[in-house]
Amino acid sequence: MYSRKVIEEFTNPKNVGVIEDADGVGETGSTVDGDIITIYIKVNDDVLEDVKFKTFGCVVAISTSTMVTQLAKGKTIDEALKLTNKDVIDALGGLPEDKTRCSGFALVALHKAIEDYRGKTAD
Amino acid sequence: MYSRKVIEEFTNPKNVGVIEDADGVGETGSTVDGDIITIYIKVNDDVLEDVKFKTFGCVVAISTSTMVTQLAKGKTIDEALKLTNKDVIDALGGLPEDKTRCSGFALVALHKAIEDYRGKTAD
Amino acid sequence: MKRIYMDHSATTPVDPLVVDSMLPYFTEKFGNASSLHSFGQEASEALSTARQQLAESIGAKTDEIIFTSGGTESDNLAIRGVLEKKNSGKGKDQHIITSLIEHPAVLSTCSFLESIGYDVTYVPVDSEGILDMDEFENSIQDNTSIISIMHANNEIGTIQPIREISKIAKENDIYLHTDAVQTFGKIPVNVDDLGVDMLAISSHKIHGPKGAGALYVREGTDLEPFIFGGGHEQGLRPGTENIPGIVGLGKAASLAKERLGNDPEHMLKLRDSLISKIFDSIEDVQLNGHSEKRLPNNVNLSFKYAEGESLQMLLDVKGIAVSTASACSSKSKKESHVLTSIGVDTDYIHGTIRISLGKDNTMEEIDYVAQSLKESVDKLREMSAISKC
Amino acid sequence: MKRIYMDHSATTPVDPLVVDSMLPYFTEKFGNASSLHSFGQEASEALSTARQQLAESIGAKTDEIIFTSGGTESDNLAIRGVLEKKNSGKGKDQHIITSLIEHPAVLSTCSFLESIGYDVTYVPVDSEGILDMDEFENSIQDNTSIISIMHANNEIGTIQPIREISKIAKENDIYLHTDAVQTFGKIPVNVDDLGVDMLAISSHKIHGPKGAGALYVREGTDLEPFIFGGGHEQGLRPGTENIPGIVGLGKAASLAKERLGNDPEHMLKLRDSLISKIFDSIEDVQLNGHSEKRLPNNVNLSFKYAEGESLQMLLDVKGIAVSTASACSSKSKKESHVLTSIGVDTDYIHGTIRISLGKDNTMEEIDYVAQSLKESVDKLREMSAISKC
Ligand SMILES: Cc1ncc(COP(=O)(O)O)c(C=O)c1O
Ligand SMILES: Cc1ncc(COP(=O)(O)O)c(C=O)c1O
Ligand code: FES
Ligand code: FES
Repeated sequence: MYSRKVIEEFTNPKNVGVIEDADGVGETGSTVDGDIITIYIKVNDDVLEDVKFKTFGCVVAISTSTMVTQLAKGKTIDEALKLTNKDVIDALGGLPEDKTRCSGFALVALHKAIEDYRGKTAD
Repeated sequence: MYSRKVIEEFTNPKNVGVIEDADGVGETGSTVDGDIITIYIKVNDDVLEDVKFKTFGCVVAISTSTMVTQLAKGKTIDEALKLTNKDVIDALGGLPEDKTRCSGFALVALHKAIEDYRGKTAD
Repeated sequence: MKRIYMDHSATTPVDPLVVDSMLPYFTEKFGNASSLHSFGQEASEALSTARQQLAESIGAKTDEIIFTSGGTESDNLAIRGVLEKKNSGKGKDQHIITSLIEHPAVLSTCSFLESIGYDVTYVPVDSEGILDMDEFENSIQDNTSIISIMHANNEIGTIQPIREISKIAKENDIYLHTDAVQTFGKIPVNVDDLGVDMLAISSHKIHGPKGAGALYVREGTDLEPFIFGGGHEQGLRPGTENIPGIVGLGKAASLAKERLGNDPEHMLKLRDSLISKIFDSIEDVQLNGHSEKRLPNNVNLSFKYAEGESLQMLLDVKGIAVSTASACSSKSKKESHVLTSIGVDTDYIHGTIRISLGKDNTMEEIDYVAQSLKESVDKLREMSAISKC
Repeated sequence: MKRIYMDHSATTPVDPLVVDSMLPYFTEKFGNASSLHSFGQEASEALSTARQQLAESIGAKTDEIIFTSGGTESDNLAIRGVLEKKNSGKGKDQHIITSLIEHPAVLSTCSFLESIGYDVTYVPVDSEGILDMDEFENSIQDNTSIISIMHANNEIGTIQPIREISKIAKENDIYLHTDAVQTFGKIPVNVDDLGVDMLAISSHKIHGPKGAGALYVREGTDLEPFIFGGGHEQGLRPGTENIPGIVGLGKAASLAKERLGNDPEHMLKLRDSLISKIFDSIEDVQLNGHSEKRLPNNVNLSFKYAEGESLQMLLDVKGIAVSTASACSSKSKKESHVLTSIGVDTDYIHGTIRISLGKDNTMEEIDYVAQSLKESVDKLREMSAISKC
């Protein structure tokens, strides 16, 4: 049901953790839904120097979280914003069809983190 | 489904045939029903000296026919009239429950043959 | 005693290759296909493979295959699934067209539906068992929801003109279901060539295991389940999937497709040889069904003056398994509705047997059967009170 | 990697003795049980033997066993069979009582029946999953036709007081059906002790093959079939009988009965050891279901801060097969209706797994599973954004 790649990423997730002095933090989900994804970013010269996550949720929630952090890390903010749901799914070698909606949550958290960063720097 | 005894009697029926100068003949069934049993008797001194049958019909029809002739042969008419459906079924080692109704046809044919004989001798 | 099985329309031995394909799924890969873990995934992969095999064998897409417990359930699902579908808006003011010679799986379903308020037309057939096309066309109503006509009859082997029936169904925008339980593996069965919306298959008739079947459901055909439970088989057939059974069905289907070039021809040769041997040696016998539009493995014969069950039993004693159309029951001799519908004479109707060949029958067996049949018919006629009437 | 299967409530491996008992019926004794010839008689004898084995194992008479394709079909037949029986005179003005925590085979059947006009009461359960007896008794109406309460729940393993329920059913002259799919083979199941009129069994849960099941129907219980076709199984279940499947079910049932003295005790020991190991090593965990009235093989746990599917998957990677109650779907996370009904906390509900033991599990496996579970929970909590909330 899950691709080999999904299981691999899920079992050995990269970038797990909190960035204590994060420049931006974004969260999606709720305890009621049973999925909560938090993404932390550290920005340097418009580049996402570090991206980390903390996720409570299912296999899709965790594997998309780690994949989004990996895809975003090292990219400029504009590049990161261009990442699509499809990019995440493709990087995971596909997701079961009935999970595609959920696959967007991690990306939304990233976007929220970037918004948070922009909100702060706009001050 | 059928007992070994039924199959044996059915496969090697005794007393098949017509008694050309029968003292009594009895028939049950119809072509529409698909079962026709004819029983012929030869009576000597109130004893059924010979009993024969011709039957078109199913396994039950044939095996009860031959069994009735065997049971009746050598008996006095009164003894023969005392034969019951149960006697026939028992002698056959049992019959499937849903065939017990049909099992009586051959006996009825015997009774008719005896009636026929009595009718004739009463004349 | 060597036994000869010639009752393949009743059921078939499972092909050893099919048994082999099933075995791992009992003790090793025994998972529930709904489970996420590795055991479950093995089962769900097996299910996909079987679905693909079956789909390919009838020219369908994998999504169009619903696995069931057998042919009976498939027929029930097809007819009731269409009628009971929600939002049809029509309620019980719906009409069903079927034929007088369908299998009880269809006929009993229709009479149940009639009893709860649906309207059913049973179209008659001619003396060879072919649907009366005029009556069929005339029976179509504005509220006709489904037409269910079998591909070939299980007793007399007559093959219906499903393609023509399909044209008429399409013109009138009515779903067409066909019961292909007897045809699959014997004549080509392709859902697009036939133009059907639904098609029923039974595993045990094609050298697959008993307890498995399938319903082909053309994409876009709106069905409701008629058994309720978990959401298996696209919500149309709940219950833990019978993985070994379905694996066996998939394998049997692909073998049947592969062998379609050889087996039916072989059976046809045996069939025609048997028929001519019987007609050469026995008098007062008739072949029921169609001379050409006939399953390659079906021989349905009626003998005057020799009762069917007795004939069958005498053959059984000689090690030969065939079936009889008329079955004795406590109340009265039940006549086959198929033989009655094609108008078989009363003199003949009770003396009917069906010989249905399989791919492994041989010409030697045919000789023995023809010979045994003659002996048995002679013996019964000898015994019969009406043989000289 | 050695794999450890602890999902026996989903399905079980078929016992090798059961497979052996089935094998002859695929290729040698492959007849159709309705056929009169020797092949058919072999099949029908096998059917009788299996019926006897099953009947004996639950204290029933052979005539009271109806073979089906599985537990789902048995549940459908019980409930719909009673309601749809002809001449009930009541029509759709009939009432059904069931519980909130039944298997979908019962719940979906009931909601279908509701949708076509029947009246259904879903009786709640307490926080350990035991039926609320007061509400149950109060729910009885003059037109209540059937009560369907499961013997034990498939998720949390709670065993219902069927005998007490039966007393009330009898006082009110209402048929009682119980779904014993999870209890048979784990605790004693005797139809007279339980006092039920109908009882559903599924073969693949007791080391029998998938695709077979049975419904016990007490003599005198008036049922209608809900699948239509030939008159098999006393007219209640048409379709060519799945002989190998039924033979396997019969064998599995008699083995289950035989082993009732040993297997459950073994599972109970493993179960209690596993529970105590987990509670000793992991914090923020709760056991769902009843502490005593519980299946000997059921462990249903909820972990705070660790999601069920993820937990299950981490265990799967370690070769351990367990199941999760909450399944992800496209629309929203579907919560188990059972966990909701017993009022499991939101903090816990998404972190639920079910470990269901089998007779062949070992204490060594229990140690490994307890250890792996701790590691996996730790790992997920480490990763979880809410573990410190
Ligand atoms: C034409 C036809 N339809 C349906 C069936 C029922 O199939 P099954 O026995 O698999 O339920 C049969 C066989 O009995 C059949 O010959
Ligand atoms: C309690 C209960 N009832 C019914 C069923 C359905 O049985 P089956 O899968 O054999 O249809 C199951 C198993 O899935 C079950 O656990
Ligand atoms: S339910 Fe898991 S991400 Fe949606
Ligand atoms: S039908 Fe054969 S004796 Fe009645």
